[in-house]
This record gives sequence, structure tokens and C-alpha cells, in this order.
Amino acid sequence: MSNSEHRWGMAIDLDRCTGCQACVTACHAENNLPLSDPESAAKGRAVHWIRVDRYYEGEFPNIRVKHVPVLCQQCDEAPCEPVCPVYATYHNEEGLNVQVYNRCVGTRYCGNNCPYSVRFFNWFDPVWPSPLELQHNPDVSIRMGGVMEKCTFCIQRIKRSKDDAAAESRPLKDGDVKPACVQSCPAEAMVFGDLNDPGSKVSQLAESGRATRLLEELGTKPKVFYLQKAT
Amino acid sequence: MYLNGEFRFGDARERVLRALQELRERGFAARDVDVFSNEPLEIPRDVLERRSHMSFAAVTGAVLFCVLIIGFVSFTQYSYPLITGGMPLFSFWATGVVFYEITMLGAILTTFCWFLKEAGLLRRGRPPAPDVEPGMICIRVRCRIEQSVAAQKSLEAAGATNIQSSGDAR
Amino acid sequence: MDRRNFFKIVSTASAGVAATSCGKKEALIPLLVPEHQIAPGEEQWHPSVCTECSAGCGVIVRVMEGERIVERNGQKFRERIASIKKIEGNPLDPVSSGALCARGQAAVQSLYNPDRVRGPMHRTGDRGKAAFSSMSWDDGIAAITKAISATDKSKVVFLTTAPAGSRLAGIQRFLQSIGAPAAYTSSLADFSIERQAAQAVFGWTGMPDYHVSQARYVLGVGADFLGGWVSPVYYGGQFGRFRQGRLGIRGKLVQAESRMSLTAASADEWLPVRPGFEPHLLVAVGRLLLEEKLARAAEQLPPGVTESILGADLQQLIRSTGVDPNVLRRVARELGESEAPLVIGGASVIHSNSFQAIVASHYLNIMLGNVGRRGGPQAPHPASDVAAANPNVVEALKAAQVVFLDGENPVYTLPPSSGVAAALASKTIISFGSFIDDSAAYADVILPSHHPLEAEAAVVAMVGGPATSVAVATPFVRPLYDTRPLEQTLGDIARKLNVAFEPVTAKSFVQPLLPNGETWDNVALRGGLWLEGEANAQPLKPVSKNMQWSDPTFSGDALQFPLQFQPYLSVQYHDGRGANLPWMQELPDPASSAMWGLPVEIDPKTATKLNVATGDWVRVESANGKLDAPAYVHPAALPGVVSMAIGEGHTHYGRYASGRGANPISILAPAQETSTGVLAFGATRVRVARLEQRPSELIQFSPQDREQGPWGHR
Amino acid sequence: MFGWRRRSRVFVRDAAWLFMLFAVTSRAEQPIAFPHNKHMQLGMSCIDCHIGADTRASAGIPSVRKCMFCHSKLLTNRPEIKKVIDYSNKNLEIPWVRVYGFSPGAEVKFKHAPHFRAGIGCSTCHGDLTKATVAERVVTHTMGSCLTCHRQKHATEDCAACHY
Amino acid sequence: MATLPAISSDEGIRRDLWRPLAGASSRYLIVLCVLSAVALWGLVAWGYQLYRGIGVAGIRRPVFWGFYLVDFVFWIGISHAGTLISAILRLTDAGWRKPVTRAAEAITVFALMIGGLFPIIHLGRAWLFFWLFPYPNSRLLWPNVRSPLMWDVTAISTYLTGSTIYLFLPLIPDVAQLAKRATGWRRRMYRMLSLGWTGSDREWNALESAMKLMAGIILAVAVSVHTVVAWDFSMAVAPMWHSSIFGPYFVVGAIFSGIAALLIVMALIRKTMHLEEYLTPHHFNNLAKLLLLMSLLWLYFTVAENLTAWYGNEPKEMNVFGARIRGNFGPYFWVMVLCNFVVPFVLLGIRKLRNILTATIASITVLIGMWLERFLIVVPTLSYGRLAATWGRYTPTWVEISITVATFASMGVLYLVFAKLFPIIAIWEFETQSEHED
Repeated sequence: MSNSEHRWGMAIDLDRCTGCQACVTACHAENNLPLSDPESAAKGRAVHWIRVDRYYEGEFPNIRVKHVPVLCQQCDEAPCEPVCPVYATYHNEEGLNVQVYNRCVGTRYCGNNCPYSVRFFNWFDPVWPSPLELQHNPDVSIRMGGVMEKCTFCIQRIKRSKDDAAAESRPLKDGDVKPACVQSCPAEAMVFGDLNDPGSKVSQLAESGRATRLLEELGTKPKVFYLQKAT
Repeated sequence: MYLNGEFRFGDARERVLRALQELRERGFAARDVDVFSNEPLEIPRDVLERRSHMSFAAVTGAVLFCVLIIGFVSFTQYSYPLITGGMPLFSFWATGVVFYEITMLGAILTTFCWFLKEAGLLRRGRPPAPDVEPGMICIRVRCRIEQSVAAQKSLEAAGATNIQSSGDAR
Repeated sequence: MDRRNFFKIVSTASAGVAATSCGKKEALIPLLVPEHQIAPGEEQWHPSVCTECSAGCGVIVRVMEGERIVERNGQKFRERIASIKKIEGNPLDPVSSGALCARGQAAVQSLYNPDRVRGPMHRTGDRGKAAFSSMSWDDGIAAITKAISATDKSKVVFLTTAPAGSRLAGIQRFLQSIGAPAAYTSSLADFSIERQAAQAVFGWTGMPDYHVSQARYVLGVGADFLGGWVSPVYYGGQFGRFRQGRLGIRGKLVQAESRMSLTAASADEWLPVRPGFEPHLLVAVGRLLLEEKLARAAEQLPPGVTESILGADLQQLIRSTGVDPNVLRRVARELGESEAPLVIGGASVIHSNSFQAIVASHYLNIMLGNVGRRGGPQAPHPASDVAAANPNVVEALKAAQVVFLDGENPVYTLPPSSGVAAALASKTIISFGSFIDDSAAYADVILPSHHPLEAEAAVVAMVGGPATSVAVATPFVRPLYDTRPLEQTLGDIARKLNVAFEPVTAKSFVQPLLPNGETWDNVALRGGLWLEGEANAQPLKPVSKNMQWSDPTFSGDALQFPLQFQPYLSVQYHDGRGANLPWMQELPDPASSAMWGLPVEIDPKTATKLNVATGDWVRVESANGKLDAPAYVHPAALPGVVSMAIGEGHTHYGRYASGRGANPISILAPAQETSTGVLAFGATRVRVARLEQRPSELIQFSPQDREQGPWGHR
Repeated sequence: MFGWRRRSRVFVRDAAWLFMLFAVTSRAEQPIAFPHNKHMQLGMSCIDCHIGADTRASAGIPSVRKCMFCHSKLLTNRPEIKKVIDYSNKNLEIPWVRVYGFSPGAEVKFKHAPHFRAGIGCSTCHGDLTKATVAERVVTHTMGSCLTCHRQKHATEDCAACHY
Repeated sequence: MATLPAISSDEGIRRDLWRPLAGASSRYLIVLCVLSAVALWGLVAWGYQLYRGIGVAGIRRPVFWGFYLVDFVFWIGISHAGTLISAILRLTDAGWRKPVTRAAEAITVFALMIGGLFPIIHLGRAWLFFWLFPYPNSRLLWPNVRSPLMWDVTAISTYLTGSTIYLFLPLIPDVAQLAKRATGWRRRMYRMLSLGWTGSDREWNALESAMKLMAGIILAVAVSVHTVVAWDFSMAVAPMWHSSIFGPYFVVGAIFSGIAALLIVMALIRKTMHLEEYLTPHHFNNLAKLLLLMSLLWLYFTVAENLTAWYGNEPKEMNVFGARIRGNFGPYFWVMVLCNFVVPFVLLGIRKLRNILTATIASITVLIGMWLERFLIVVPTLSYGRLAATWGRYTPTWVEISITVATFASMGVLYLVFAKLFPIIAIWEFETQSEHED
């Protein structure tokens, strides 16, 4: 699928990440994620398209904490895609793993088949106590109940940048597109860009020795690269 | 016209067979003779052969459906070329099961239809069938008026009772 | 938001005008006239400043079309308004440098919070019962003027969270003009100890700035600078560059703290120092540096200090910290040998001797010769000092007759043991806040001021010194409700009292700081005034000569209350302000991954002793009170130290926070930091007991905190 | 928390989506019998009033003030124009009825600008307005019609081009 | 074979087998009402779920599949009773099958109807289920036949068609005879269903060969169907799902539960319809032996499945395995082993204990055990995914439980109605048999 113009990818530098979770809120703000409430959260139905997994390693006092921001890995060979009976999730020519909300019937097979468990389901129609709905981002659908949703690499931002570029009739350059999480990261731990462009920052980081991929052994070919701590 | 002969009591089956042989010797075609009973009778081929093409039909139906589904699937896959999970657009591996199932469906449906056809069920204008009670066997012979005597003889010879003729006299 | 997009920022003409249309579903709402203002699908970016904490991040705000139903002379109309969609860091602003923390981004939820105060109100029920009914602005102002004129002006206490900037200046000027004492703050997050230590050692006014990004080896002591301390955004950015920003250079961070904070979590090494023994650790390190001749600028130390450090009993010091001696020696050596060493001293958790710790950290930096240099502590910008810092707020409140609340919530942030809540019952209380929080529930009158995103402001960054860094906001959306800017209200009051008072606007605040050639309009357009280099240099030489350290004191009998209790400032709730933001409530707590409620963090040993498992409820009891909360068995908690994040446990604070969880401050003893008198909220002893019943569930986003399951092996 | 109103709306929405109906009426009773053809005969172009059509996501409906630019003086005695003036005096906008749109369940993010850039004339999707009088839907839009055109023009067939 | 009861005459057989069709006893009506009530309650629950949203069920992230899919697999498993038994026995022409076949085939059809409903019940937007069928639409979109769920759709619809026909064919002669006796609407119905069957030898021949053929085909389909159901899971990369053994494992399990269901139904019929002479201990004995065999086979597969996981000690799999064996799913697991192996082995393995009663008891435990087995396959894997941070527990709600219970009730309802309308034993087959025996 790399014959197309772009192939979006992301690099996350675990050496920079402080686990502050700014990205999580940024994602909520950008993508109209449904609000949870204590009941639904207790049922494990809180939605965070990007989450910061934290693991404790070792025992006190020689104990360390591992923070790993996990979002949809936009796998090139995504396990979630072939199992959808209605093509609600598929691969577009820019390598994005797309979820089409209005096509989804809610078999939730994709969710089971995602080893990273980054797919979230709308168990009910979302509700926002007025006037909180004023904050909705018009560029992003409000997902109806009964459909899957997940990180889109902020496709709406990609589209905006492309439209701007087209309007100014200039090519898209590296750094023009930034998903909300990348944009918000204080430590600049996340880098987003075009993997087709060998000059782009993300491609270079992906080449760097520290780059690994989550559950690489599954052969899902994720397009999110984790740069391990240098020590 | 039709001649009906009834056979009752213990050795009905043997007598029916005799009657059939008699009829065949007198040159009645197998398709002109019908045997009615309310449980399956085993009639030796040489007496009254009923050739069945059902398995052949089933296979044909299966093949037909198989071809159709393969064509249809490949059409749907290419009509909106969405590549999913790095799989090829059209792969026998991923769609084999569907092909198999639909093939089987083809076999099943043709078998059923063919059954209706061979059994002659649901067919318009079927000659009136004798009403057989349990344990009774009935032979129906289709014959032209001049043959009727011969037919009647052979039935009587076999010990048929209550021989009646029905249908227009030609 | 990169620089190209940045020029989309349009000058901040108020786009709030609305057009209305009949409420039929099919009826299409016409676009605004002129039509380029709120065209659907068109985004605008306006500069503003974040006031969720006092760091003063410059932000840019995304504005697009929104819609609401309005009542106009009995008829319902659908109104298209310019509404705020998202808040991002202002790429031009050195503090945020384009990024923003979780709480800052959630500010939009306080603007559109369903529980906002929609107009002036007066109390109808008992104090603290939060029963109010609306009133007119004139009546409200009249009531206030009556109250003020009736009282002795010295008994007027004004509490504000306003960071250094136009708002605070305006408040101070108002208080001055009516002859009232300067404004106070009651927040736990004003870091006054750090300020006073800087004052004491260098004579600096304000918060020293640490250029982490240019240091090679950082020893952080007690300062959770990536979490709740000063500005996670600013130091997060610094940290990123410190780690991977320089080709071939990777900074090493060693964090000595009494809890596994975010900073400790992302550090290369964590030294679990016993609570309150930070000074000892720092002195020990200083002693080691001097001994091993690694203190490259030892001569700059004031003589008295050197003696006192050398006079220390090293063994005893190290033993007291509870840190492995060899590790400490190694760290000291590495620190001394590093090209660009830096020591960051702070008090994320305030103990009785935190002041000494920070002072010690400054002396370490002096002996490492990095003060004012690249990668060392920098003098703050003089204008960045928040005058509101005052340890005696409790006494002031007790003595007060009229209390103004501007975003402050003393009932929540000051322990009941200090008797503040009780004292407030007999005062005239006026709140300018946007929410009915624990304290506003006591108010007689609530005169809601604009939400920061609706108002104008100029805020001097708490960090980034000595360079001038002022973030500026000018209004760009129409206020949602019947609120007024604080300056206007104060002006009206002053007029009624007929005292001369000229409100401080963002413009009038920034004007004097403008260099020649710079205009206010440009500043407003860019969203801030940022100048390189020294504003006006502050001394880099130490002015004090004394240096001592004492063991921490904890209130509560050690036998009766065997455990130490340390509340801390969390990234999501800060000092409790963030609790009414649903996004913050559902943001998994970095330590426990808890949502919609905060647990008590107990170390595994103590937990097994108490037979407590994660999710069990425990009663934390001090000599001054008790609280019930679910427990989280924290694998990295210090044995015998119980921690809890501040934020939950509001009696009143909107639907998302009211009555949820427990407030750790509520069981604190009124202990004071010995040198500064600031509330030492880490100086209380507690006992913990397991509760049989579970009033509610501990909600965790990821309950599993180890990578392998409990049955993971043959 | 889940009122029957909202639920019924959901069902209605999905039903609409099912049968590919639109949430909007094709034959709309417009508040004012606005004659598109007359205005176009006067040499005005679509963009003059729907100023977003070439550069923005939404073409935009002119505000009453825009009408008043001319009609504060022009033909003020006509009954329809009187209505316009009336709205303007009441400081109300004209509640035009939407005739083109997407079913709420479809989650389509349509932008005018890219289509304009691609040189798709307004009439392709909105019919020949030089003959039309009051606004009504003359071209039916279904996903099929969008796709067919996209295929003819070799534009993208990516679902995410419109649905996200 | 001594299976033959001392049957007086064809008339006798008819009398015995048509008796149940006659009137409806009060007991029958009561049972029917109770069961229908329960079934209706299930419908109410489903309606509520449609109205409020699928969230009223207990499923959650990461356990996206819960009771509904468990029930789905379970019922599809049950459906293997009829076809397998009757088809196998028909092909091997085992005489003793004859009184059993129709009862079994009826189970198949009804179980399939119920099982086939669950994938729809479990959809997030159930009213859009028809998007899974290929029909020309303005969106120019087709379903994705790569998805194992589409395999299910085709497999189950094929199987349902097949087994319905397979049930219907041998019914024709019986309804033809009934049509002569019955009166009123029943007569009309039977007439219609008999397709004008006259009993001519052509018809008999056609029926004969059709049945032989169908038996073969159905067998092939039946095996494939449950393999496909198994593949829903093993096609996924989830730990403990991604296993090649699942196909046969599920088929065995299906036959296992199928036989159990058949045994229970037969025992009930025997008691309630007083068909002791037709359904003799001999039949139960044979089926019981079959059940025992299946139980052993099931054990073999279960051991194979889990032992490999344990020995491999692959961490991700061990998490699931541990949870299943000694974790919070442990109790269910050991109950399952008890129900599926220990009880049948003791009750049916020991010749002295083996009788109709024990066979029925064993069958009941087996049904419970097999339901648990499906639960233990679906849920633990999802609860303990590859990334520990995403683990989560699943607890069903009243909605899921009532729908599950209701399906059992509706099975009963369907069966009662069927037994009231059609002879539960193929009369003509029986008669031919009776002739050949002497």
C-alpha cells in the first residue's frame, strides 16, 4: 500500500515520555470521545483512544515504572480488518486503518481481534450535559450507540492540512500534520509524519536503533514505533 | 383408461410381484404401471425398474452453485477494491469456506427439486390415485381399451380383487 | 499547530455576535454577517492564557461554530455562536512552547461546565448548604459596598488564585485604594516556600527557573517537576530536550523523593528518601562533594555554610535518609563529575523543614558553580512574584469580617483543624468564582466573573526567567452567561464606595514592559510579550550565610499513629480545582490508574500487615480527623508512608465532584513549616485500618499493574 | 437518562439511513418565494450570495442583511420583498428550509471547496438554477450518486474521504 | 436385533403414534403456557436491549463477546444431535435408529433456529443485520466474505435449509396418511404439506434415494458448520484461541452435547407420550454408550488443548491458562470437568449403573458442562488479553441471563408444538421395519 502518496506513521520516544497523560485529554478534546460516568467506568467502558499503560518492574526499593502510551497502531496487516463482515474497518491507501462508523453494525469482532485492545465500543448513545456539547469538534462525527470507534490518527487534521495545502497549491511538508496527542505532548515524545518520505523525522526515528514495535512478533506490522529508553 | 387392482392380506407383496411380471410379459411398459402402498415396497429391478438420476443432478447443482458463488464473490471483491488486513483482494484461502457451503447448498436444493420431479409431486393433472389403506397394495395399469382385457386377466391371475377401471375410455 | 497554521490566528475582534433563527429542525441557521466569522467548518485560532494553575502558559484557542437554544421574549431561538473547541499551547510562548498539560486542555470543560454559576446570586439557605437564588448585579454590588463600608477595612480579606499579572495587580490596586491589606492565597500550590528560599539565599523575588534542558546530570530532591510542581508543561519540555534533544548527549536524572512521583517514575534512578529528610540528603551530598573536591566552585559558598556542612556527621546523615550509602556516594560523585550538574530542590510535599531542603539545594548549586549559567538555576523575572503568598492566611481569615473569594477555596484547601471553615460561618463572604464550591457554599453573595477564556488577562510566567515572558489574552467569544469581568465589578464597587480606583487592564499592565518599537496590538495578536535575555538582572551571589538542618517533626503520637501521611498535588486535580472537570475525573491516575475517585496509596508490606488488598476500603485516621477511601497497594510506596492525591472530597463543586471521594487535607494537623509558617501538609501521622464493607468500587482503567499475571507460570 | 424522545430519534435516524431517505424534505415550503432564476438573469453568480462555495466547507446561506444590501431600495413594494424587509426590521434571519443535506446517520463530511477546485459546477449537484425558482431539491444525492461521479472523475473511492 | 417391541399390528402402531396428536391434556397446556411465558420474557429483555442499546448487557471492553456468543456456540452444538445421529445411522443403516431419527432431526432444526438468532441479538445495531447479506444497494457495497462471521452466515443458512428439508422429506408420507384421517384445518395443513403424496412406488423410490443423498450431504455440512463456528475463534490471534485443534474440538463437543440433548428429549417423550414400547432401554443403552465415547473423546481434546498450552509456557497463553485452571475461572473449569467427564464416566461407564434414569442425569450434567466449556473458551481469553494493562472482568446482567434462559424455554415450546402436530416417530419407517424384522 506504499504506492500511494503518503503512509502515515508515528514514533513515540519512551525516553522522553513522562506519563503526564496530556495526550489522553488532547484526544478527548479533539475527537469528541464520549464522557464516561462512574457506573460505565466501573464496567470498564471508559473510552481513551490513547492510553498510557503503566507497569511496575521489580520490587521496592529497586523498582522502576514503565509508561507506554498505546493508541491504535495502524497496523499494515491489521488483524481487525479482515474479520469485519461489512467492511466497516479497512485499510485506506494512506495506510490508515479506518473505522467507518455509519457502516458498522457492531459485531465487535474487530475488538476481540485487536491484540492491543485499542478499539472501543459505543454501548449507548453518548450524552453530554448541556452546554458541554458546545465543545464538540465539528470535524469529527459524534458516534452513535452500537458502533466501534478507535484512534484515527486524527484523520480530520490530516484532511485539513491537505485541504490547506491544496488551497495554497503547495505540497504537504513534514510537520504540517500533527494529531492532537502529538501536538499536545510537552516533552515532544511523539512524532508524526509520512513514512514514505525518507527525509521525514518519523522515518528517520523509525530507522534509528532504538525503534521497536509493540507485539512485533504477531507480524501485524504496526506503524507506531516505540523508541526504547537509551539506558 | 386406467385399471386398478387391489391386493390385500399376508402375501400381498408376492402376488403383486407376480402380477407385475405378468403385466411386463404381456408387454406393458414400466412407465404405464404404478404400484401404490403406504410403506416402501422393494420391487426387483428386473420386474419394474425405476432409474434415478438424483445423485447426478445433485453433483451438477453443486458444481453450478460453486461456479456461481466463485464468480459472485470475485465480482463483489473487485467491485469495491478495499484491501483489508494485508490480504489479497480475492483469495481462495479466505473465501474457501463460503464456496464450500454454497456448493453444498446447491447440492441440497437440487436434490430436493429433483426429488419433487422424480416423485412427480406437485405436478398438475396427475391421474387419480387409488386410496390405499394400511397393509393394502394397489396396482394401476394405464392401457388402451383393447389392452384392458389382457391387463385385467393378468391382474386377476395374480389374485387382485376389486378390479375397477377409471379415466376416459380410449 | 505549527507556525504556518499559526498565522491563521485572526486579530481578536469579538466574534461573539449571534444571529438567530426559528427553532424548527429544518430551519437553517444563517451564517453570521459578515459571513467570514462563524462559517461552519471554518476554524479560527485566538491567543489566550491558561489560568488553571499559576505557571501562566500562553495558549491558542480553536473557535468554530456552535449552537445553543436561547429564549428571547418568550420565543425559543436557535443561536449560532462562536464556541471554543480546543485549547493548545501557543507555539510562540516559551513556557508552553506549543504544548499543554491535561488540565490546561480541560479548561474548556470549566467554561462549558453545566454547573457554572450563570449570574449573580445571594444565599437563601444556611451557610455551607449551597442554597442560592439569583439577584441583579446592582443589588449584588450594593450589598458588597454596604458590607465593606460597614467594616474596618483592615478586616477585609481578599483570597485569590490569580497568578502574577493584570488581574492580581488590579486586585491589589483595589485593596490598596480601599485601604485593605494585600490579597492572600490559600492554595497549596503557590510554592511560597520555594519563593522564600530563593529570597533568603539570593534575594530573588519569584520562582527560580531551572534550565533542565541544558544540564547533563540532574539531581531532583522533593520537587516533582514533571508532575504537580510549578509547571509540568515547561519542565516536561525541558526534560524532553534534556533526555533526547541534544545529539549524542543524554541527560541523566536522579530523583530523590519520598514517593514514586511522575518525576521519580521517569527518572533514571529513584532514591526513596524518608519523608522530611531531604535536607539531610542534600547536606550529605554537599559534604561528599566537598570531601571529594568535586565542588568546583566551593569558594563561592558563604564561609559559614561551608563550615556547617563540613561539620555534619556524614554517616548519621546518610543513615537518616534511608538511602543506600553507596548509591548516594555514587550519585554525589556522578553529580560532581558531570559537565553540567544541576540540583532541583522543591517541596511537592511540605514537611516541617522543607525550607532548609530548598536552601540546601541552592547551596549545592552554588558550590557546583552553575547559578545563572546555562543548565543552572536562573533568577526569576521580578514581575513574576505573586504577592498573594502569605503564610498567615488562617489568622487573617479568622480575624476578617469581609472575605472575598476569587477562585480560592479555603474550606477545601485549609484543614478543618485550622478552624477556618468554622470561622467563615460568621463572616460576610463574597465569591467572584464561576462555581459553587466548598467555600462559595458559605458565600452571602456570588458575583460570577467571566471565565478566563472569556476575559482579558496578562499573566507573567512563573518560570522562564530571567527573560520577560508575559502571556496575553483578549476576549474573542461572547460570554456565555450573565457574568462580568472582575475589574469591572471592582470598579463598580470602588465607584459606589467613591474611592479612586482605576482598573488594571491587560494593556495597561503590559504597556510599561513594552520595549521601544513594540506595540500592544502586536502583543495582543501574538498572544504575549516575550523578550530574550535579562529583564533587569537580579543578584546571583548568595545573600544569606546560614545553613542548618533539623529532623522533621510530625504531629501525632508515633505509637498511636504509626504511619506518615503525605497528600500530594496530582497532575489531574492540582490543588483540587480540577475535580469538576469530567475529563480530569476520567483521566486514569498516573500511579493507581484510578478514575472517578482517588485511592489511598499503601505499600505492600503495610498492606499485608493490615490485610488490605487493592480495592478494599480503609479508614485513615489522624489525631485531627479521619477519612474513608479505597486502598491501592502501591508497589513503589515507601514502607510506613501512606500517600494520597489531593482533589476529591468536595462537599460542593458541581455534579462531577460533589460528594465524590475523600479530601486528604481534611485530616491534616495545623502543622507549620518551621521557617516560613506555611502549612506543612506532609507532617501528619496517621493510622490505617481496614473497613469491612466497600461503600463503592475502586474504579481503575487498568487494574493490572504488572506485565505478567499472578498465575503466569507452570 | 435515555428518554423515549432520544431513542425514537435514534430509530428514526437509522430508519432514514436504512431506506436512504433524507432527513430533509425535497419539496420545501420556503418562507419566501425566492426566485433563483431572476437573480441569475440579472447576472449574479452563485458565489455572490453563497460565498463559501468556492473556498469553504459550506457554501453558506446569505443573511437577511445581504438581501437588504439591494432590497432596502429595490422593489420594496413587492409583497415577498416586504416579508424580507419585515424580517430585517424584526432583526430576525429568514428561516430558509434546507433542501440539500445528508441523513444524520450517514456521518458525511462534505466540503464544497475541493469540489469547486476540481471544477465541478454547482449545477452538477444542485441542478440548473437558472430555471429554478424557489429552492427545492432537484438532484437526489445518495452514496451511489456520489460514488458514481467519483469513479467517473477517478476521484478517491476511499470511505474515509467522506466518512470520519 | 431385539429392538422390536411386541407390536400388535400396523393399526396398533398408528393408534400409539397418533394418540399424542389427538387432544391436548391440561398438563400439556400448563407446561406450554409456562414455557411460552418464559420465552416471551426473553423477547421483552431483547426489546429492552434494542431500545436502550446493547450496553444493557454485561459485555465490556475487552470482553466484547459474552453470553450471547456462548449461547450461539452452545445451540449450534446442540443442533448436531439430529443430523449426526440420524445421518450416520441412516448411512450405516442401523435399524435401531428408526424410532429416534425424527425426534433428533427436530432438535436440529429448532436448535439451529435459536442458535442462528444469537449473532443478531448480539449485534450493536441489530436492526442492520441484513447488511451481512449480499444484496444490491445504492452504496455499491457488498459484505466482506473474508470474515469468519460471513462464513457463519453461509454455513448456518445452508445447514438450516438442509436439515429442514432433511426433516421434511420423511415427514411427507406420514402427513399424507394423516391428511386422510384428520379433519378441519389440520387436514388442510397436512394436505398442503403432503404435496399430493399418493404412495406410488416412484415416490417411494425418489424418497429413498433423496434421503440417502441428503444424509451424505448433511453430514458434510454439519461437520463444516461447527468447524466454522470454531474458526470464529481460532482465526483470531488471541491467546488460547489461535489453535488448530479447535475445529475437531468443537465438532466433538457439538456431537457430545447433541447426543445429551437427544437423550433428554427421548426420555421426556417416552414418559409423557407413553411410548415405552417404541423407545426401549435398548435405544437409551446405545445412545448412552455413544455419549460415553464422546465424553472420552472430549476429555482427550480438552487435555490436548490445555496440556500443550501449559507445556509451551508461552506467557500470554499462560495468563489465560492460569486464569482458567487456578485463577478466577478455576471453579467453573473443574465443575465443567466434573459434569463432562466424571459424572458420565461413572454413571454410564459402570454397566450396572447404566439405565435410562442415569443416562438422563448424565445428559443433563453434560449439557451444563458443555455450556460452561463454551463460556470458558470465550470469556477468559478476552479477559486476559496480550497487554496486561487491558485486562478486565466480565459479569453478565439480567438481560443476558433472561435471554439465555428464554432460549431453552422456546426450545421447549417449539418442541411441544411440533410433537402435537406431527408424529414424533416416523410411522412408515417403523412399519417397514416391523415387516423386515419377522
